[in-house]
Formats: sequence, structure tokens, C-alpha cells
Amino acid sequence: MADVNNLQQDLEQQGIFLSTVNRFYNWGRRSSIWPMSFGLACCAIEMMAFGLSRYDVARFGAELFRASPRQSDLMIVAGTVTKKMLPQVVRLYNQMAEPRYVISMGACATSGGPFRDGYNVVRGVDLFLPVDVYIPGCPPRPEALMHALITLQEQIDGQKLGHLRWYGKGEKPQMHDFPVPTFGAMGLEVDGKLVDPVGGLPLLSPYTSPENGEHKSGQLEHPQIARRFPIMDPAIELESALKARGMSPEIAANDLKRGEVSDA
Amino acid sequence: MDIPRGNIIVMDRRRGKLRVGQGLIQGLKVVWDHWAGSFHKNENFSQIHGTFTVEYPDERLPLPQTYRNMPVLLYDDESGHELCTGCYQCQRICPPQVIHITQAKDPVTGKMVPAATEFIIEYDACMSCGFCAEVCPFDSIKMDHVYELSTADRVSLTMRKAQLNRPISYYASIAPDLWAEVQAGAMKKLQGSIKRRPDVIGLAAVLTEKIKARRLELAAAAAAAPAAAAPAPAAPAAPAAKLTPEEKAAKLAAMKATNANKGVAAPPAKAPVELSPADAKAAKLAAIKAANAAKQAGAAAPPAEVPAELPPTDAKAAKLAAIKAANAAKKAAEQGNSE
Amino acid sequence: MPNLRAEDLRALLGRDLPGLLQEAYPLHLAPPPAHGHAPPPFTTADALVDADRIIEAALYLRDTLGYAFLSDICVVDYLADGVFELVYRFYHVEGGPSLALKARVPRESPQVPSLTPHWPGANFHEREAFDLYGITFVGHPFLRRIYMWDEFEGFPMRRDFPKQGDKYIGEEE
Amino acid sequence: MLKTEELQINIGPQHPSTHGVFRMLVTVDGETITDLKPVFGYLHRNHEQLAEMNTYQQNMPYTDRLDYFNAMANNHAYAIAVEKLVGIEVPERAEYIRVLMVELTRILNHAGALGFLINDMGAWQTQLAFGMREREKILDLFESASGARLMCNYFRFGGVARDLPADFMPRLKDLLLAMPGFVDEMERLLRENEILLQRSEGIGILPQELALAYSVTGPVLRGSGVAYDIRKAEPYSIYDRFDFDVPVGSVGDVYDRILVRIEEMRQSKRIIEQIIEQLPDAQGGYMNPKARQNVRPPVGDVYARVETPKGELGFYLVSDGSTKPYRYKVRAPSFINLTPLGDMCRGYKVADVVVILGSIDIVMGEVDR
Repeated sequence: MADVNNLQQDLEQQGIFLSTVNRFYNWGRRSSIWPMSFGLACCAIEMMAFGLSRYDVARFGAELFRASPRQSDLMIVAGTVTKKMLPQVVRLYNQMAEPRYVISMGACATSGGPFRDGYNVVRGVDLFLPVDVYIPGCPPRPEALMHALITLQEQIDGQKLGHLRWYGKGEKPQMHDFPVPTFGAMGLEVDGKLVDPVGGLPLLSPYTSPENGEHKSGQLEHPQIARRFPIMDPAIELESALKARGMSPEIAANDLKRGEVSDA
Repeated sequence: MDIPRGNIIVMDRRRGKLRVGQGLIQGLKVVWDHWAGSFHKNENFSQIHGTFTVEYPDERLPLPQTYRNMPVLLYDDESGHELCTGCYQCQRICPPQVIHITQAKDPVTGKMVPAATEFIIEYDACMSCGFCAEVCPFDSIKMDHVYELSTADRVSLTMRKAQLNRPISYYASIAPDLWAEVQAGAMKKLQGSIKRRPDVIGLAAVLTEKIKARRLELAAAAAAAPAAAAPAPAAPAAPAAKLTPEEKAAKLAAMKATNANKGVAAPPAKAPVELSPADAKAAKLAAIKAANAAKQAGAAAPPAEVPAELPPTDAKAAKLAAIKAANAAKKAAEQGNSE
Repeated sequence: MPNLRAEDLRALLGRDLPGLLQEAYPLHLAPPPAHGHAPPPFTTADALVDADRIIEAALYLRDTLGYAFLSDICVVDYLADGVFELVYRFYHVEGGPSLALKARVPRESPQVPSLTPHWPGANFHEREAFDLYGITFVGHPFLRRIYMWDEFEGFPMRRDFPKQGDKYIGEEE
Repeated sequence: MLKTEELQINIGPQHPSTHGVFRMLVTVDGETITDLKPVFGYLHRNHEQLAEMNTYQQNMPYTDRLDYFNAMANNHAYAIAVEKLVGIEVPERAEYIRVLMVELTRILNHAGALGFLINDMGAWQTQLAFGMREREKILDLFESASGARLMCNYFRFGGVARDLPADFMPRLKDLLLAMPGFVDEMERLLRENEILLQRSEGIGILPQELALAYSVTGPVLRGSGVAYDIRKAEPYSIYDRFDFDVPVGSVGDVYDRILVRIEEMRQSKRIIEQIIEQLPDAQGGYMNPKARQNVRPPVGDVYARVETPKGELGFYLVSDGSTKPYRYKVRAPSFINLTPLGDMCRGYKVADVVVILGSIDIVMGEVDR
């Protein structure tokens, strides 16, 4: 935090007024993150505990669990996302107003978790939505969720008003709806193409940066893992996933560079 | 019908005669009592009134010793040896199959060595069931208490061995009783496996000092042995073998230093200006981690933080090179011996 | 507390509903291994009844014996023998252990009369069996997939449905 | 009379009052419900298929995630089933610990379930906050014994994972001191509250015969006046050693189910008090030392059931003689208790649907598995 403040001060010394506005604006947003009351499975119980008397998320200004996606800033994906539920999840996310954030709570939402071998389980909600904070754990303690909230607040602190895509005009990448998968005979389909097929495990999300993806695929050269994920070629997977979503890689990457757009 | 040892109670739907508003006032009294009680703290389990909130970042609930969140690997503080022998018990039992082990091989003989060269746990799919810690015959894998693991980078949740390593002293500080139960057996087994570990296999990668010392020791031994038998041919081999690991270690240390600088010293906000996005992310992560570590009241800070910032490929390459160098040294020593 | 055992039920069914009981031939749980001895086949002591007359047997349990509480319907896929076995489990309201009725249907054309018109509680059990195993319950008022979406093809709990993961634990032992 | 057209409404799967991802296809005539069809599968995470890919031992943590409110009760049912299949004996002390945990689970489930029900009625979070406070205390106990708050994974074949920690009993006794006050307070808050009476009396009536025909179990069945409690009807574990009563309702409406749940909390407390008395004399350790965890049961099948807070949870296992179950079937109480939902709601208003659903007390992890 101190470093961020230093930077802010530097900029202010150079007469950049925007940074003060930034700070004020970010302070306002970080202190009133309204989550959507959106419980999927086990983690939702811990999410309720996080909102109730013992952990009391009201101390962070995030106690207003909104039932409507239109009124909420934060989607806590708390639990296993099944293929049958996924279209609804994406639809709900599409309905949320910018700025919007996603916390992927627990192992199931992050990667399918213990159920990732199931025929009806989505192996990571980040295959379909951009996720800001991941929490491992099954289920994570309410404190862990609070820590994720604090992490998210720190991310928000780093955002710059002038370069947020929802204030952008002209050149800036316009936010478009994320494609809602439809039900197919073998699994979920996007534009008639099977995504997340039975039998394979898409390792990387199209919404994390490509370096990360290659990094990971290069990293996991391990006999057991190769056996687990038999048919994957991450580069092709990324490309086809992006294509299937009708998105050019640059736009997808830009969408995700929330914290990384600089003022300069 | 009647039931043994008990009665069937038909619930009485009305306790008394209802008066208008009575129920509401009773209910309001309950709520009022809670409000009035909220000015003092709920001290123990026998109270139902009082403030119950734990103000998380500032105060924390004491965790029981048995608490389990994510598995970590232990190494011995003194010798620097890991307790893990790569026996695959945890990998077999793991219900979601998130543990992946590569067992170490003796570079000279090619035989299995009771140590793991790589140990991957996918934290992002771990179900925290604790079976791995339960079955581990060497008490090497234990459940950590740290739950503040949230991150913006899912890839960083695939933990490799260097990130999983924790000293025994750390585990003994979070679960003293549990460790005391198994300590004697675990240490005895560790001594047994140390004897069967050649070279620097099994030393925790974080302990660069220890590895360096061990290398020097080995090299000295290698140099000493041929020196007695055949000084002439061993002379060129020994210095080379001596130099390479040192070089490597120095390189490793330098890399680590730069990484540490990048990771901890660079302010996250400046990162985008100076560094590539991936580095910025790493820096941010490091900052968060550092903040966590600072929060964790000193003692509990896991020492595995620094190598966590190492790009694993580099680490791997360095390690590989180190092992190769060590092999070369060994071969030289053997040649010396045979001659 | 009523305490009928499976043998008693077989005797009663044989006495009161002749021709209903079938001989419970042993079932193979796995195809015979290439080497080593084959695991023993699965035999059951429960009453195995003609699948087409399951309603008759169930009503006998309910109306004559008083086992009115249909607790569970379970399908087991015996791939090696090419049959599905349905296990109907009944309880007496007074308490005591359960009685099970079993019926076997061929895997190619699994059809059983539905119990739902008589026990509304069988509704979801049968829909689940239809969804996951593809067993058709004749006479069911609303036989649709219950868990998977309607467009889904295949019956995922059948043993020949492709499995995703590879849990190899205990195989080598 | 005015002729109105029927209208279909989807409630869920994302709806604040449906206890998770549950969808109801409601046909209404004006405000009155003419038909209701539940739609499942939004949390169908292939529990049974995964279980057939796992070993018996590996399935224990998966059972936690069936009814994630009552992990201990699920563990109990599964442990009993496998023990019956293999023939493992459980030491007396372990049985006491198990029953203790399961009864604590019952208290926490009912405290939570009533809170959610009142929350669904529109009372926002008052009762829920009180209920969750007691729940948190019990979760603390669970955590100190098993290591986790929700997904305890505490039971093993032949006992429990580890003995109770030293500070468990004092804390439990403390908790029991608070328990009567808590239940009385809950009763004061709810029992005679006019608003609650109006929302729950005569709503969602399930007559006795229908309840039996629909095979519902647990508090829903007892609320309809059938005194069927598996702990009494087919005693398992050591339930035949305890004195406790079985509360039943007389009408079978939502109000009766609330009353039955409140009384069951009292009865659970009674059982726990008896356990505290008898536990020090119990023979044996917390674990049968001869019990192997990686079991290899003989070929055969078994059905074992327990009374979880929600009803009859049964496990049907078929063994092929290997370490993995050949067939693993869960008879989930929440799932079957939903069967009569359509009949219970027919003729009531749309606003009553969430109340009736709340009074059934479902958990989607168990419904969809």
C-alpha cells in the first residue's frame, strides 16, 4: 500500500490532478463492493458465515448481498459450476454493470476441484469468465474470503480512472457480452462448437494472459500430469477457445489488463 | 405405535391464549436483549448475548492444532534434508489426485533414492481432506494453517516443491502436540533415508547455504580421495568439478537476488512502467505475499517465499546444471578412485 | 416391530404369487481377467421377481405385508452379463429392517412398469434411473431427464460411458 | 367469474430464496399456483460416478460434500454402510464420539434451517444471525476435533480419525449451558409471532397418508404426524442406549415442521447430556486398531441408512471384491422430500412457495449429488 501511495505522491508532485481523483474514486469503489447473493454449493455456506455476525463483512462495506446482478459489483462464484448451471452464470455476469469483479471461491470454482473428473462439471469458471481473485481451499474459511476481498480492494486501488474500459471511447476495447454457452449433445457448445469436451481438461483460461498459459504448459512436464490431461495442446486450445468466443486475442488480453493499464 | 426409551410428543400448537400483539412484543424483547447485550463482548460459549464478531485482519481466531488447510512438505532445520522419500503414498490416496511426485534417481547408478526431485500439489483443486498427511509414513507431508492464499494468478496455485517446503520448526510452532507425537519416529526414519541419499539429493532447495556447504564437502572429499591415490589425473578434474558448482551456486544466488529485488522492492504501481505484465503480476503477488508474511507476526513466516519468485524454468535449469556438475564431479572422483 | 427377512419374503411370494419369483442366477461383476482367478460372482438373497410383474409384487408388499414405505430405487449396471438390476427397497412404518425386491432387465431394451401411479414417491427415483441409466418406466407420467439437460446424449452412469478421470488407486495392489 | 389465463414462471436457479441452485417451474393462475415442477441438475456434480472411480476410503471426504451442512451425519451413514459390508467392529468410545458429533450436527442444521426459513419469509437475517451464531460455536468444536469447519472428514471405518482434544469437553459443556437459552429464545421469537403464524399456519399441508406415499422422511414426515425416526425404528450405532422423545406434528403444515425442528434440538441436547455422562465409562479407543482403511470388502451388497437432520440418508453399495465400489448409490433425503413439493404448493400463493420450500429444508448438494 505504501508503494502505491508513493507513486500517487510522485504523480501529484508532477501536477497530475487525475491521481487524486483516482484515489478518491477508488476509495469509493473499494469500500462499497456489493456482492451478488449467488451461492452455488458448499462454499456458499461459508459465504453466508462471512456475511453474518461472526465475520461481519459489513466492516468492509460489502455486506449488501444483492439479489439482482444489476445492482451488484462482485460475483462470488461460491461452489461447483456445473455445465447445466454455466449458461446462467455467464448470463448473470453479462447482466452485471461495470465495473464488475469475480472472485472464484474454492477449489471447485477455480478448477473443478474434487469434482473435476465429473461429466457435468466445468473445470474452472475462468474458462468462461474473467476472474480477478482465486481462493484455494475446500471450502476456504470465511477469513480466506475476506482476504480475497482485501486482495480485490488492493487491485481496485491500483486502477486508473482514465484508462478504465467502461469510460473508454473510440479506440478503447468495448466491453461486450461474454458468449453464453448452449447445451449440446456432448457438452456445452459455443456457436455450435464443443467447448470443455468430455475426456480432456482445458488447462488454461483464455482470460489469463497467454504467457501464463505457456508458462504453465511448459511447467507441468510431469508423467502423471501428462497422463491426467491427455489431449491438450494449450496453444491450440487457447486459439480455438478465443475463436469460439468471437474475440481476438488482443481484445481478450486488454480486457484483462485492469491493473496494468498505466496513466502515462 | 409406541417406541422404546422415549415418547412420541405431539407438538402443542398453542402454548397459551394468544393476545393481540403479544408474540410480536415477545420477539421484539428478544431482539432488544441482543441489542442491549451487544455492548459487551461474547466471552465464551455459554453466553448467547454479546458481540460475537472477530475483526479479521486485526484479530484472528486461534486455530486448533488439528486445523488443516493445504498440505506442505517438511524439511529438517539442522541437516536441511527433506523428510519426503517419494514413496507415492499420498499420491495414491489423494481423492482428487492433485499430488504428482517424481522420485529421485541416483545420477551414477540410476537407482531410486529415497527423496523426491519434484513434488507438485495443485492447490487449486486440493480438497483439504488431510488424507495425505494421515497416510504419510515419514511424517513429511503436513497440513498447513495458512489460509490467506488468495491470488490473482491461478497458475501460481500449482505449487512445486520449493514452494511447499517448510522447516520442521515451523510445523512444531503451529502444532506442537501433533509434532511431539510423531517426532521421534520421523527423525529416526529421516536419518535412515539420509544415509541412502548421495550427493545433494534430498536437500531442501531453499537452503542454498546448506547445499553449497554440502557440495564443497563432497568436492573436498572427492578431491581428497584421488589426491591420495593418483594425484596427476585427478588434478584437472577436481578443480573443474569444484568450480562449476560454485559458479552455479553463485549464479543461483544472483538470480535470486535480482528476483527478490524485482519481487519485493519494486512497488507494484510502478511495475507497469518498468516491467512486462507478467513481471508486474509477479511483483504484485510478491507484495501481497510479503504483506501477508508481515502480518503473520514474524515467527510463522514461511521461509519458502523467496524461491517462490524464481521463474521455475530457470530454477529447473539451474538445478539441472547443478546436478550435472555434481555428476561430473562424482565421475571424476570415481575415475580417480579406479585409477 | 415387523422383522421379515429376505428368505421369509421369498417364501411368502412363492406361496401367494406363484410364478412371480425368478431364480437369482449369479452375476459377474467384471469380465474374467486374462490371468489369475476370476472374482467370485455376485449372488443375492433378496427376492428376484419378474420385471414385468413388479407392480404386483410391490402392491403385495404394501397391501398384504404392510411394507408401505418405498425408500429407494437403485439401478446397478452389470455390464458383463448385459443386465440392469433394479433394487426396490421397502420399509414398514412400524420400523424394522427393509425388504428388497430385485428385478433384472436386459441392457438393450430396459423397460419396467412404473411404480409412480401407485407410489408418487417413486417419481424422482425413476426419473433419475431414466436419466442416468436410460431405463424406460412404462406408465410414468413425466419421464424426462432430471439432472442432465434434455439435449444430452447418452446415459452417463452406465459403465460403458466414457469416464473423464483416471483414478488408478488400488488397481495394482 | 373472471376467466384468467395461466402463466408459467421460472423461480430460480439463481434466486435468493431457493437454498442454492434450484429451479421451480411454477404455473400460476393469477397468484394461485396450479402446478409446480421442480427442475434439478444445476449442482449435479457426478458424486456417484466419481465414487465408483474412487476407493472406499477416498469416498469419505466426498460424502462430506453431499449435504454440506451436515458433513458428520453423511460420514456416519457411509461409515456404517462400509462397516456393515466389510464387517468392521467399532469400539464403544468411537460410537459415543460419533453419536455426539451427529447430534451436534442436528442442532446446527436445525438452527440454520430455521434461520433460512425465517429469512425466506422476509424477516431478513435476524433469526439467521442468531442461529448461525450457535452454529459457529459448534463448528469451532468440529474444527478442534476434526480439523475443518464444514468438511470434517472425521469418521473412519472402525472409528473416528482422532480422539477428542483435551479442551473439547469443557467447551462442549459450556455450549450446552447456552443451549436451553438459545432454543427458548428461538421459540419466544417464533412460536407466537403473529406474522409467522400467518405465514405458516395452514400453509403447505402434507397429510399423513400422502407423506407416506411420497416416501418423505425426517422432520417433514414427522411434521405430518408419523412418528417414524430411524433412530427408534431401526436403531443403528448406539441409539438404543439413549432416552429421547420423537416429536410429531398434528396438521402437517409449515408451522408443525418448525415446531418439530425446535423440539428435536431439545432432544438432541438430551442425547448429548447422556453422552457426556456415559462417555468416560466407554470401552475401547477412538478407533478399532485392527480396522484397515483401504478396505477390500467381499463381493456382496449392503444398504445402510441413518437419520440425518434432513431424513433418511441411505447408502447402497455393491462390492466386486476390489477396493472400489462397483455401485455406490446415495438415497438422499432432500431429493425425495422434494417429490411432494408440487402437491404441497398447489392452491397456495406464489409467496408461499419459498416458505414451503424452506420448511422442507433442502440442500442442493444432496438433491443433485
